[in-house]
Formats: sequence, C-alpha cells, structure tokens
Amino acid sequence: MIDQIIFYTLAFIIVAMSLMVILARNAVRSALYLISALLGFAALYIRLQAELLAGVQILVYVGGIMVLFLFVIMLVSVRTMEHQARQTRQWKAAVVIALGVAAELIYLIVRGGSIFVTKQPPDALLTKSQNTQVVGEALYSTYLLPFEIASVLLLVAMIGAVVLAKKKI
Amino acid sequence: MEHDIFGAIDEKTVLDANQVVINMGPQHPSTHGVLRVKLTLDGERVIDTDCIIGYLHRGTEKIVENRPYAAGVPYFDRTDYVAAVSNNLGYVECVEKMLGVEVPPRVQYIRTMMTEFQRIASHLLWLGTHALDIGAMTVFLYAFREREEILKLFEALFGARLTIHAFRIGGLWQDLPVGFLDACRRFSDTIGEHINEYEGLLTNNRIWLERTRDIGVISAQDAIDLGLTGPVLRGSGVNYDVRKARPYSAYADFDFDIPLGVHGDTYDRYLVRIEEMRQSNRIIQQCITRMPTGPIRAKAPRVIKPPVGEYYHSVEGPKGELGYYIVSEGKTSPYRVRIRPPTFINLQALKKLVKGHLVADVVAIIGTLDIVLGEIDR
Amino acid sequence: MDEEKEKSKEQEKKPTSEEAPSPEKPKKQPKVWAKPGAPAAGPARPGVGGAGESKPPAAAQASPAPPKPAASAPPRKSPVETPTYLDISQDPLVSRIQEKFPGAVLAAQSFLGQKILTVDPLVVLPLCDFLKHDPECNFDLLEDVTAVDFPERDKRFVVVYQLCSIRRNVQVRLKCNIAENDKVASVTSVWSVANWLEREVYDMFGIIFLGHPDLRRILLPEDWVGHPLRKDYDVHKQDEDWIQRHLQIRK
Amino acid sequence: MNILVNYVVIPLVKIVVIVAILSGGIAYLTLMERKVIARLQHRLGPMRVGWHGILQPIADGLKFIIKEDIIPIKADRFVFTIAPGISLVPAFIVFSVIPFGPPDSLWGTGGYVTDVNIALLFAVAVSSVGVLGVILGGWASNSKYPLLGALRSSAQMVSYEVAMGFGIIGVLLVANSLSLVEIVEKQRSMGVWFFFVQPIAFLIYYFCGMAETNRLPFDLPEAETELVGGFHTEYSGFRFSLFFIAEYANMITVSSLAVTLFFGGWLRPFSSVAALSFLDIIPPPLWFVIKVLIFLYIFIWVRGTLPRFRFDQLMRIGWKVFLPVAMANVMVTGAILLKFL
Repeated sequence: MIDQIIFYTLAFIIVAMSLMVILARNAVRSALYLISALLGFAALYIRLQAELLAGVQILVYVGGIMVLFLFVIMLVSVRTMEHQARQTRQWKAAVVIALGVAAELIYLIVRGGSIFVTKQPPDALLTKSQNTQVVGEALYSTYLLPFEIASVLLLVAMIGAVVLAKKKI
Repeated sequence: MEHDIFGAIDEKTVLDANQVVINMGPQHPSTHGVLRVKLTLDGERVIDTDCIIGYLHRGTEKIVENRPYAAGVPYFDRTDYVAAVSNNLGYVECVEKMLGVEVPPRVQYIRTMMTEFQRIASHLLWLGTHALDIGAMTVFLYAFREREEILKLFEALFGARLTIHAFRIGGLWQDLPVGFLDACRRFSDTIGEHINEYEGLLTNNRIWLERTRDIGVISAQDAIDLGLTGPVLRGSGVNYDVRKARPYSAYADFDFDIPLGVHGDTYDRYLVRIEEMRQSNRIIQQCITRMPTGPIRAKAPRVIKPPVGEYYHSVEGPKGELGYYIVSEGKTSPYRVRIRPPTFINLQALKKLVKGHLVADVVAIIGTLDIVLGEIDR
Repeated sequence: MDEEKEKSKEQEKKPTSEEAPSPEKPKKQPKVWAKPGAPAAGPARPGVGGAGESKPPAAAQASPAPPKPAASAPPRKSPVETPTYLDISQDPLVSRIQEKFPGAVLAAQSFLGQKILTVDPLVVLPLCDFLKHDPECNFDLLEDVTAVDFPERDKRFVVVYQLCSIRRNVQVRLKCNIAENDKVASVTSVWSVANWLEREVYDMFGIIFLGHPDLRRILLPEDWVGHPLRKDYDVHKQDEDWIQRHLQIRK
Repeated sequence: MNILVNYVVIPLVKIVVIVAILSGGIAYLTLMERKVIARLQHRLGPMRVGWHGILQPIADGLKFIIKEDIIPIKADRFVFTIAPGISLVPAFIVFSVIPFGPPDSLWGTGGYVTDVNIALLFAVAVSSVGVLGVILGGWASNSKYPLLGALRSSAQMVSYEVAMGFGIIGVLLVANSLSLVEIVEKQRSMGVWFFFVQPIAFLIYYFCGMAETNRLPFDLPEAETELVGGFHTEYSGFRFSLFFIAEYANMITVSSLAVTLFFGGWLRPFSSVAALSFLDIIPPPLWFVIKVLIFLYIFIWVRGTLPRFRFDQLMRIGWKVFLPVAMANVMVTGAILLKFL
C-alpha cells in the first residue's frame, strides 16, 4: 500500500517534470525540471533497493552532467532563444515520431508484463551491503565487453569535444 | 594547424558569449577608488581595456590658479591623498625655487625624513591592498598596523593624519615635538622586522609567486615609452629615480640604493617596493642620527609673489615622478599650476599590461600600478 | 587691488642677451621683507597671508631684466637678482637642432637653469622624433604634456612638452605657441605616453592634436561643454548649466 | 508501531536535533572564524555584542532577516528565488549519513540518522548537488559578475569532484565498504586511523574539499576582490544568508567527512591502546566534535594566511596534480592490497 503510494507519487513527479522539461520556454528552467526528474529517478532506485544506482544517478547526472548542461546553456544566450520560433518546420516529422512512440507504449501497456522476462535475483544478492559489490562484479565479468565499449565511446566523444573546442591544438 | 572544415561555422552564431564587455568599477573593491575599467573579455581572457576616469575630478589645477601660493598647499594633500607629504614637498619646493628661497638644513632634513616616512606609509598601503586583492587578507591588516604608527607620527608633527598640510613655503609649521625623534627611532628600529613579516607571508609563497610572476610584464623600453616612473619603471630595470637623478631637498646627503627589478613583472615590482621601504628606512635612520639644529623657517616673504617665469620641479613620489610646473605672472597666485601625476600616467599602461591576461590578473596589475584616484582625476 | 601692470606681459619671453649676472642656478639669497623674526612662512593653520591683500609699497625694479618689467616681482630689500629668462641659443642642443631643423627653434632660453625651447608648432612631430632618437639628444622620456592659456595673446595657447633623457640625465622643455583654432601634431607616435596627456590637454584646453588615435575627453564627461582650464571659462555658469541639464535642479 | 517509532519518530527527532545543533554550530562557526582571523591579524574581532562578541551571530542573523531582500528587476525571479535553497538543502542532507557516535550510542539507536550502505557515495553525490544552486543563482541574477562566478564555480566543481572521488576510493579499498559507520569501525578494528594508511588520499580529499566549499585559496567563484562576490553579488538579506549558511555547512561537511574517513570519526585517539582508556571520559560524539573543530580551524587558518589562486591555476592543479596523484594512489593501494591481503 505504502509502496504503491510512493511509487505513484514519484512516477507522477517524474512524468510531470519530464513534461515540463520540454514545455518550459526557458532552457535553464528546463534544466531545473530535468534535475527534478532525475532526482525522482534516484528516489525510485532507492525504493527498488538499488542504492548504488541512486547514488551514481545523483553523482553523475545531477552533480556532473547537469552542471555541464547548465554551463553550456548559460553560455548560449537564453534570452535570445526565448524569442526564437518554437515551431519549426520539423513538426510533421515530430508528429510521426511521437505517434510511433505512442503506439509502441500503448502496445506495451496492452500486452502488460508478459513481454518482460523478469528474473528474480538470488536473495543473497539483495542483502544490504552486497548491492555495490554485485553491480561491480556484474560490470567487470558478465558485462565487461559492453562496459569497455561504452568507455571507449566516451573517450572518443571526449576527444571529439576537445578537438571541436580547441581549433588550434 | 587550422581546420578548414570548421571554418564554415561562425562561432558567433553558435555561442555569442565569445566577447563579454564587463565593467570593473566605478564601484569595485579592487580598483582602488572610482576607477572604471571596461574590460572586453573572451571567456575570462582580457582582449581590450578602456579606463574611464574623472569621477573624482575636482579641478585642482583650476582652483589653485585662484588661490594664493601658500593656500594652494592643502589642495595637493588631496591629489594623492595617501602620500600628502610628498605632494606638499614637490609643490613647496617648486615655489621656493621660483622665489629663490633656500630653506635651512634642519627643514631639509625634516622634510626628507617625513617624505620617506610617507613613502613607507604609501608602500604599506599599496602592499596591503595589493595583497588583499590577490586574497592575502592578513598582510593587509599587518601593513595597516605599521602605517598607523606612521600616521601617529604625522599627527604629532603636522597635527593631522591624512590630509596634513605638511610643509609651508619656506619652512615648517612647527619644530619637531619633544621626543619625536625617539618615536621615529622606535619605529625605524622595528619596521625592518615587520617587513620581514610581510615577506614571510608573501615573498616565497607559492601561490603569491604564481599570481605575480610573469604577470603584467613590461620591458624597460616600453616602460619608458609609456612614461612610467617610480617603482613601476624600476621594476623593469631602468635606473631612474629623481632622488638620485636630480637630488632635491637633502637627498644628496644620504646613502641609499635604488632597487631595480629584472623581469618587469608584478613580482619584481613587488620586490622593488619592499626593498624601497628598507631603503627609505635607511634614509630615515641617517636623518635621525644627523638631524641638524637650526631654524625651521627660511626668511621667506610674507606675501609670496614669485617673479614672472616658469619652473618644473619634480620629486620622487612613492608612486613615481611627481612634477609641478608652475607658471608665474608675478602675482600672488600662480598663473598656472600643472601637476605631473605619476599614477595618471602609470595607469595608461594598464591597457598594455593586462592584454591577454585573465580577469584575476587585472586586479593584480591594477594593484601593482599602485594608483590613487585622487591624483588621477585631480 | 593688485593693480600691477600685467598688460605689458606679452612678449616677455624675449631673450635677454645683455648682462647675465644671474647665474644658471638661482642665487638664493633670502628676500627678507617680512619683519625678521616674525613667523614668516607658516604662522598658523590658515594659509599664509590672505589673498593679495598686502600690497607692496613701491615697485622695486632693482632687477635689470629689461623687456619684461619686473615690477610685478615682489619688492625686496636686499638687492637680489630676480631670475630672468636667459638666452641659450649657443647651447649645443640648440645648435644640434638648428642644423637639423633650421628655423625650428624660435627662441632658446633658460629660466632658473631649466632649458626652454620655443619651437615652431609645425615641426613638433619630426622634431620630437629627432629628439627622442638622436643619440646625442636621446630624450627618451616624455615627462609631461600640458598647456597654458594666455587669452590676450594672438597665439593664446602654449603647449608645453617636458622632456627628459634618462641616460644623459638632462631635461628640456619645448613650448609651442598656437592660436585658438590652430592644431598641433600629436606626438603619440613618438611616445605612447602622450596619448592620455594630450587627451587631457584637449579636455582642459580644447587644443586639437592632429593624428591622435583616440582624442576624447578624459577627465570630464563626454558631453561637457567648454574647456575648464581656459582662462575665460566661467566655472559657475558651466557648473550650473551642467547641473541643470543633468539633474534638473534649478536654483 | 515499532516500525513507526524506528523509522519515523526516532529519525525525525534526530534530524531536528542535528539541524538545530548544526544551525547553531554554523552561527558560531562564523564567530569562530572572525575571532580566529582577528587573532591571526593582531586585532580583536567582534567585541560589542555580548561578552567578547558572543552574541554577534544572533545579531548577524537578525540583520540578515530584517534586511531588505532585493531581487534585481531583470533577474529570473523563479530561479533566483529557489537557488539559495538548492544550495542549502543538500548541505544539510549530507548530515543524515554522517555518524558522530558508535552504533550502540543514543540508547542503541546509533549515533547517526541513518546508516545506508552507500553512505559515502550518498554524501559525495548530495554535496555535489549544492553547486547547482551556485550556478543557478549566478545565472538568474542576470548580471555579469555573478555569471562569471557561476561559470567558475561549475568548472571548479566538476574538476575537483573527480579528484576528490578518486581520493576517497583509496579509503574505500582499505575499508572495503561504503558505509561510513563501517569505515569508522574498520579503523577501530585495524587499530589505526586511515590517515596513516592513506595520507595522500587525505591531502587530496582535504584540498579538494576546500575547493568545493569555495574557501581560500580556492574561493574563486566569490573572489570578492575580483568578482565582487561572484555568484551572490546580487543577493541580499535572507537569501544571501542562505548561501552563506550553505558555505559554512559545507565546511562542516568536509571536516566531518575528513574526520570520519581519515581520523577515526568518533573514536578517541589510540582507541586500541587500553592504557589510554582514561580518554574515554570524553564521550565519542565530543571526540568527533573536537576533531571537526580542528579541521575547521585549519580552514580558517588557511584563509588567514594564503593568497588566492587564479582560475586557470586552480584548474591546472585540479587536473594535472590532484587527479593523477589520486589515481596513482588508488593503483598503488590496490596493488598493495592485492599482493598482501
């Protein structure tokens, strides 16, 4: 019962904030709403007893990435952006994509949980202090390759960003 | 190497924050008064500067044209108001030269001594505020502690602390009070240790070095070209000090060295000024031990009317060559008095010094120029 | 008060070639004419002697300097030379300039030992360039640029350049007389320091410096009317005008 | 019922008590700072309000509350208003995981609000949120100095967070836990404070902590002599005081974490030496407070002594000194642990 209330409250916050992210006219406020949404996710993770994930979510997304987001948004003059046209000619494409995503979501809702195969982890893994260790072991054994690929991707992105930012190296 | 692929993107359309114009001042804690510096920044890097001055303009030169010579002296307390003694000395001596008045040696010595006290006081104020600008708060209070002692000496001799009307044309207002020389000696004996104290906090401090070395570098040639004088010029290694070049007052009688910098950066100017304080103290000690006796007033005319003519007299103020150019038409008030304001001229170099540095360095460079707005704006 | 004759001051800078008893250094003998023993120089807090109230009894004219009647010099009891302008046209510096710029030096004088060259305003720029770069002159430091206003003269402004050679430790002052609407070349290209100094002269006197990179007012606001250091500048009127215009305060 | 008491009432009481103590502590930390700095500078500091200025913080607080709260006309009102809160709240939330007494203290409820298994990560993560308030406040002021301060802040924050994280990993490796309680317990069981095991990690942590709290010599986002206060230039009155409180709360956070991670938390010195058991006269929470005070003193001492870094120097030190050293420390520690344990 309490679980349900908490979940739906959080879900409502997340959805509302996510909507605000795209509806707000001001990019900095969008960022603020995004932060709120991310914090909501962190709370969801905690409710799912994935504390590590919650901590990393806050540390990386809220404390790190959003800081950089804001950094960029502040450099771009927000006040001129506000006056720019909100509706571009892309709206037809946007409608198509939105409809596609909606169809997908409706399909998922209709089919319910049957398409998700959920595996209950052994109880031992869910005990209190093991959480972090489990994630670590999974990352560095089962999912080592995706992990490394992701890190290489990030490295490439970083180098690209440096090259873009510094014309003369 | 240049990437032409990116050439098509006009950065301004992507980020129009490339150049920011920021107003430093006129109310800013580190512009040392009502100086306004318009900085054009690229990020935090300074591309261009424009100094806007005159907020404190009182028309001193115009005022003294309408005042008797002697009544002009207090107006010069208020140009460089943290070095009033030096200002008074320059003006008073200039008028005396025009009058042909020779002041007695005791007056010369007292004047020299007090001017050197003023130099120390001015440098202390510079040191304190400069260090504070760079974030070293304690030095500021230490420096003010010693400056306070000097101001007490001023109060004893001149009756005031800041705008003191130190000298009169032809002499002094009063002779040294009883025990004054002992007080001077006490100060002179301890200031050396205090200077060591400041140096202990700054001279070898890694952060201080990082903040001042290679900041605001100016070569000797550029410094002369920009008319810099005083410690700013000597920090670049140019040996030009009016006290040695054209000795005035009693400076010819004393032993002292002119410290010179090598690199012409903020750190060298800092070292030069620190050493100048020690040398000033040397002069003071010589003054104390050799203080002659005698009258404290020359036989100057009661109504001061220099003959028709003109005279340029400069003294080495704490901040640079402080000149007075007086044109007399033989009246009781000067026809024209021109102050050569050292900090006005030194401030002009700001544009050159800060180019390419960061905002934080602007503060350090304004500090190292040791400006005072009362004199810049007059 | 002070009905000294200042009308006869125009051509005072005539070199006085005859009788040069006054030496380079001012012979400083005390000019006693206060009561000896009376506190002469600074008796009390208020400035010495009020405005020109004490009128000298009789003009002393002990001084010989003929062209400029030294009547306005204070009378004195001891016969001391009043310092005068002396001719120094034989000075090596002057001859050096003359050979390079014939006729540029209109007058070469010294006063109290300071060299003053009155030069032709048209040659100021090349002359300054020469003075700076010539190894024998080497006036590398421009100490000051200023001006003096003599409204009753034909050429009312005197632009004054105070030069100094750090290496040779000598000073010289250049002066050029210009009329109200004359312009004078900027020496900013020779000494960067002249930039602000000339701006100040422009601000205070309204003298235009040709070729100045940035000739704006410097101490006064951009929209200030008039040039305060001119002798005919009415301080009070200007002040009230400005206040009225900007602060809408009326008397 | 028991659940209600255990999970709601007791934590709430603790939270209230901690917030009260912390608020008072912050108020008197300002007094302590002024007094200590005054002492360093041969002056007296506040002397007027109460005996030796003992009531000064109250006067200051009153002043902040009474003062007019000005919102610049061109500011983004919404963001401007909530930014100080964003700065302040995380600064206080962190204290929910910091243990100031052993688990059996406070009648068995534990000397902490909660002991989560990712306490350390939580503390670092939450304290990193505080910078958002600084950034948003600087941006919302719609003024150039605050914007520069905000930019500096974000850059500084991102740089030092990384080095700080790597510094802490050294401790994690040794302690083998993210729980702050367990870290302290480990120090007791090992009989040695982690400072002596991980001195480099400590130095990096503490310097980065100074940078994160915007204290001299790293106080560039505010740098009152350059940026006239930086991000809080346009703030006044109560909102300014929130930023102010947040800064001091962060100082206490950093000191508390330093004590917990490296100096045995609530443990008395030489907790394994029985001969020194007379030191137990001082209860564990008091030991904790004493240690924290020492670190706060160092904060103030540094402020009274050092000049300020320049922005690029700060970034250089963060990326080119602290980060490599911290990584090397992690590797060396890891290697040693693998080899010997």
